[in-house]
Amino acid sequence: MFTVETGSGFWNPIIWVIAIVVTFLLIYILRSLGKKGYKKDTEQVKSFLSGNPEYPKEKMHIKASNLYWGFTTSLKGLYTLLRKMHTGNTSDYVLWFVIILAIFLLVEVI
Amino acid sequence: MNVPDYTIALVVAIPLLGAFLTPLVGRINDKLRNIFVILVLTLNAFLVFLLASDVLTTGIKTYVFGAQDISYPIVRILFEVDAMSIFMAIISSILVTVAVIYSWSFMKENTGLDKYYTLILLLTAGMLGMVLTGDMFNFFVFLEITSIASCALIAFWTHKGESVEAGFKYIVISAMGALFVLFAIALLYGQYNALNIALLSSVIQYTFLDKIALVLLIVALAMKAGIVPMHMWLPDSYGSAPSSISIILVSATLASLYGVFRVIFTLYGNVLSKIANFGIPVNVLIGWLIVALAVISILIGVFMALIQSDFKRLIAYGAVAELGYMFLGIGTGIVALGTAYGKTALDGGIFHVINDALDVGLLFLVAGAIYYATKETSLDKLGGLARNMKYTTVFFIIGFLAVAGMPPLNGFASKLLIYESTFQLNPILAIVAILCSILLLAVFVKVFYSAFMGPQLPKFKDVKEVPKSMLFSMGIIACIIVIFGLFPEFIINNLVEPAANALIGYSEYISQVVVGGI
Amino acid sequence: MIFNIPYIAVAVLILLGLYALIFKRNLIKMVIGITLIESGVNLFLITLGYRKESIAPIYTSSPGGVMAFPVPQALTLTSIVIGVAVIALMLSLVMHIYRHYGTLDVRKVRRLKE
Amino acid sequence: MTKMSKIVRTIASIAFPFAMIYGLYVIAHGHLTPGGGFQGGAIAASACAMILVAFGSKWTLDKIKEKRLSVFESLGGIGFIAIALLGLVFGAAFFNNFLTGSNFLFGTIPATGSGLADINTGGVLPLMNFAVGLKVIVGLFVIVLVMAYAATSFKEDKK
Amino acid sequence: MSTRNIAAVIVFSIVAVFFIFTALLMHPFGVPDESDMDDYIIDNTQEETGANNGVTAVVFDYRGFDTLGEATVLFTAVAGVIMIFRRLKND
Amino acid sequence: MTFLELLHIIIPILIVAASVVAVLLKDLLAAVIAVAAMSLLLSLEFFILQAPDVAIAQAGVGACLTTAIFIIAIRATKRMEGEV
Repeated sequence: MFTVETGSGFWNPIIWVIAIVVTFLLIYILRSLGKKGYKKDTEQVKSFLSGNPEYPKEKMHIKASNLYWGFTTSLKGLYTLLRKMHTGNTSDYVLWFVIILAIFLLVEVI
Repeated sequence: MNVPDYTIALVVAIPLLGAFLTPLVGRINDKLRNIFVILVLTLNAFLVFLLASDVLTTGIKTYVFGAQDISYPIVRILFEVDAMSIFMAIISSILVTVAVIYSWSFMKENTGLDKYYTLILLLTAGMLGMVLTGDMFNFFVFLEITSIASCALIAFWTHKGESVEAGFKYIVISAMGALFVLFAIALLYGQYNALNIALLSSVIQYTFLDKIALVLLIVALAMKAGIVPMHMWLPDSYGSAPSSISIILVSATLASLYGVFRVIFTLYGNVLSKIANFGIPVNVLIGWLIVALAVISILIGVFMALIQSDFKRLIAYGAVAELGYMFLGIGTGIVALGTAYGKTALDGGIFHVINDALDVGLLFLVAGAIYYATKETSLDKLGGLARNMKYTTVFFIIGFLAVAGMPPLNGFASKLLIYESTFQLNPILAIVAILCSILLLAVFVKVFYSAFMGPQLPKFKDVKEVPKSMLFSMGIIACIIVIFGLFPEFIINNLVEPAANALIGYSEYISQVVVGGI
Repeated sequence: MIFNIPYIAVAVLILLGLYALIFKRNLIKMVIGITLIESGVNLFLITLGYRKESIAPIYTSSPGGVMAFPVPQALTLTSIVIGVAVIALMLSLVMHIYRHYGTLDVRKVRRLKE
Repeated sequence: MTKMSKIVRTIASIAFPFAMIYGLYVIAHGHLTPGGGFQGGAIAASACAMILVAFGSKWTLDKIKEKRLSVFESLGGIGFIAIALLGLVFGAAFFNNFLTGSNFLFGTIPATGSGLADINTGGVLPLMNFAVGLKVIVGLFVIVLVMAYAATSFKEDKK
Repeated sequence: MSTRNIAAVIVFSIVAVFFIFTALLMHPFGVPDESDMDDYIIDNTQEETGANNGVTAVVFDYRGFDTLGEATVLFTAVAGVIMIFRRLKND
Repeated sequence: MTFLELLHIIIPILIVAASVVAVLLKDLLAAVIAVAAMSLLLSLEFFILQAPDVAIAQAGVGACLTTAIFIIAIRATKRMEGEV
């Protein structure tokens, strides 16, 4: 019912579920050991930026396009190629179909 | 459970009749029309499940249209339902029913809903016809119904230029693909004077013209399934359609994928492993070509998803990558036809079909829910939605963990089968697949962070949770995902394994129609 | 070989349609390309069903003799109606594209890219 | 599209009944002579399109609403699928030709071989021809009508 | 000529060669190889369907389900065209 | 070579010629008329290939209604291909 045999190994979700439950229990226990001095809506909740004023909410939130900036910049060459490939031109869509058709015909038919 | 034979015909006829009746019902009352459509689809899904239980216990069922006595059934149209067809039919009926329940509140504000529901029913009939039919030309007709209905639905929001553009791109691509499919069918008809898949499969010779027909069929159907580099229409159309349509389009795409499987495994199954092309068996050649395209699909899908800023386009590129995983499993299965790990790969690929449909479908529904609540799809402008939309957030977490293949959800079980079997074919393939799976997780973590996490933005302060019908439909899919994740062995033994056996066992498929077997 | 000219016409029609789809920039020209491919495939189907010195497969006051195949003709009927449906939908979308974009140049109708 | 001159309108209204009758003839004799639901439907729809061109799309849409027309189209579709389902009820299978050989409506079988045949033959084929003919006439005409009207209104939007 | 057009011409000519070969290798014009299915239909049309027109018999009887599909395609297109040109509320 | 065989050679060539004209013409209205001519020739070819049913359908649908739809679309947009 639970175990999937893959030929060289197996996979059982129940073990994982048990592991996840145990982890959550541990987290809960550790969390309940912490200090109880937290009070809502007081000075202690406010963020402290070395005395500088806090930015407005929109600026605090990192935009989606900037999230993996390092990754995309280091792969700039690849990404310029990929962007060039996706022209958005309907004729090019048809052209890609014909290209794959030609490759398949050359490999398969000759 | 035994059902009468004509259930097969009713499965396609009921949505069609419903589609013809919907404009008439829609003149009476809007609410009545919605209930009518949901009832028709539920009845249909019920029939599909009855048929499934029958087919999975007793084997292949056939139905000949219009025959008094079945003395020479080949001249008539034949529906042939095996485990693979019923597997796809189950996917389609689940997704369509969910999408219609979702549309109840999602599309409430729009005009032209009569035609919207009519087209959904027609699309359902088209998809079910594509997967159940046993006749090549009938397949083409249903392919056209599917593509025309989905094109019109993609362009539903005609006040947006993008929607219309995506609809045009989709119809150009699908009309051309369908015409090439028809050309290939004509080539086969011209040689063997037959249109029935089983009959064609029993007499096929693999001459020059058969090779051309094979290539045309595979390439045209693979394009309609959205494999790289012929995938560009897919993000356009998924991204511009209403979310309730995007989820049905996932299933329509998978119906084309089924066409590829049927052509390779059944129509050409007879000649595939027996004939060699310059020394290499044909199945190895085709299999490696498909594996190559699959790896490119995974890579490009993931890398492009990483830089998207539109929610739905991002999911669409994720879907392209997922499609690559399916093709990877199937391609490995074709290369290693007959070996144990080839069978495992086939299982993994087919299991991934249903997993992908559910996971990507759930993500599209979440994207639609966010659009409904905020009228925004750009990820750059979203943020902090988890505070106000708790249930949606939970569904999104389930969906993205499943797509990225995190244990213990269903995506992992199928991906594990694919990793293990491709490792035995070539370790590099497995490594690429695993790395891209991790990247896919990164992609969706980005979405999770930028849409749901972060500070609460002032403009989204008054955002409310979406209505109950949308939550209900998302909940259904999330439940199925969790169940599939917890009982993978049960699903594999009862749904996936019979489907894989049905694909490999072409001789049984043939012997149902052609007397005396091959 | 000379009598294979209808088949060659079919191939040329399909290739002309593909040419119009790939190299022409006007959207209506692309629709014309689809029409040409469709005509080619229809002609192919009918040509497959022709037998030399045959008559049409209709018994009413027929002179008698070998009959042409009826099945390809039925398939072509289906294909023709499907073709007009596809073209109507395409042209309606073209009209909408012109309203939104103000152009029919395929290189400019690409707000959706990357 | 705007109205055309009076000569064109007169000729169109004279020619319209003839074209329509020819289309209906082709539909009705579909099982005997070349023709059938689709061909006759296309001819009749062309006749309707001629009226549309002569009188302008505004006038035509004032006379006939496209919603009413699409009801007719639905009826054609329902009729077709209902005949198919009757095959399941009275005959052996979906799409069974259950009327052939029953000597009832269109039920007689013609003499084998070439020759003339009665119109009272063909079983359910003539009925299906009528259903499909209705559907094709209305369907094609609605397509042309809606597109022509939209073209006019788009032009006016620009001005 | 841009890179795209050069690639397009090359690929297009490859496909063209294959298509022309396909046309040349078809069975000779007017002499089909196989004719089982169609001969059966031609011989049995009048008895089984009662129609004198073979094409109509195939369209509505032997392959009636295709015709249902075709009628559905037309219905779909009509629904699509009406839907695309519908009135939007905000207009 | 009989007359019918000659027709089987001439009409396909004419069809191809008409479609080449349809692809090359810059005036879209003229191109559509060329497509209509191609459709009519195709219908004639269907007729001499012993398919009168298809010939009627092609003449009605392909040559008449498709052309009408094309002309409506061109009236709603631009007539010349090169115009932006």
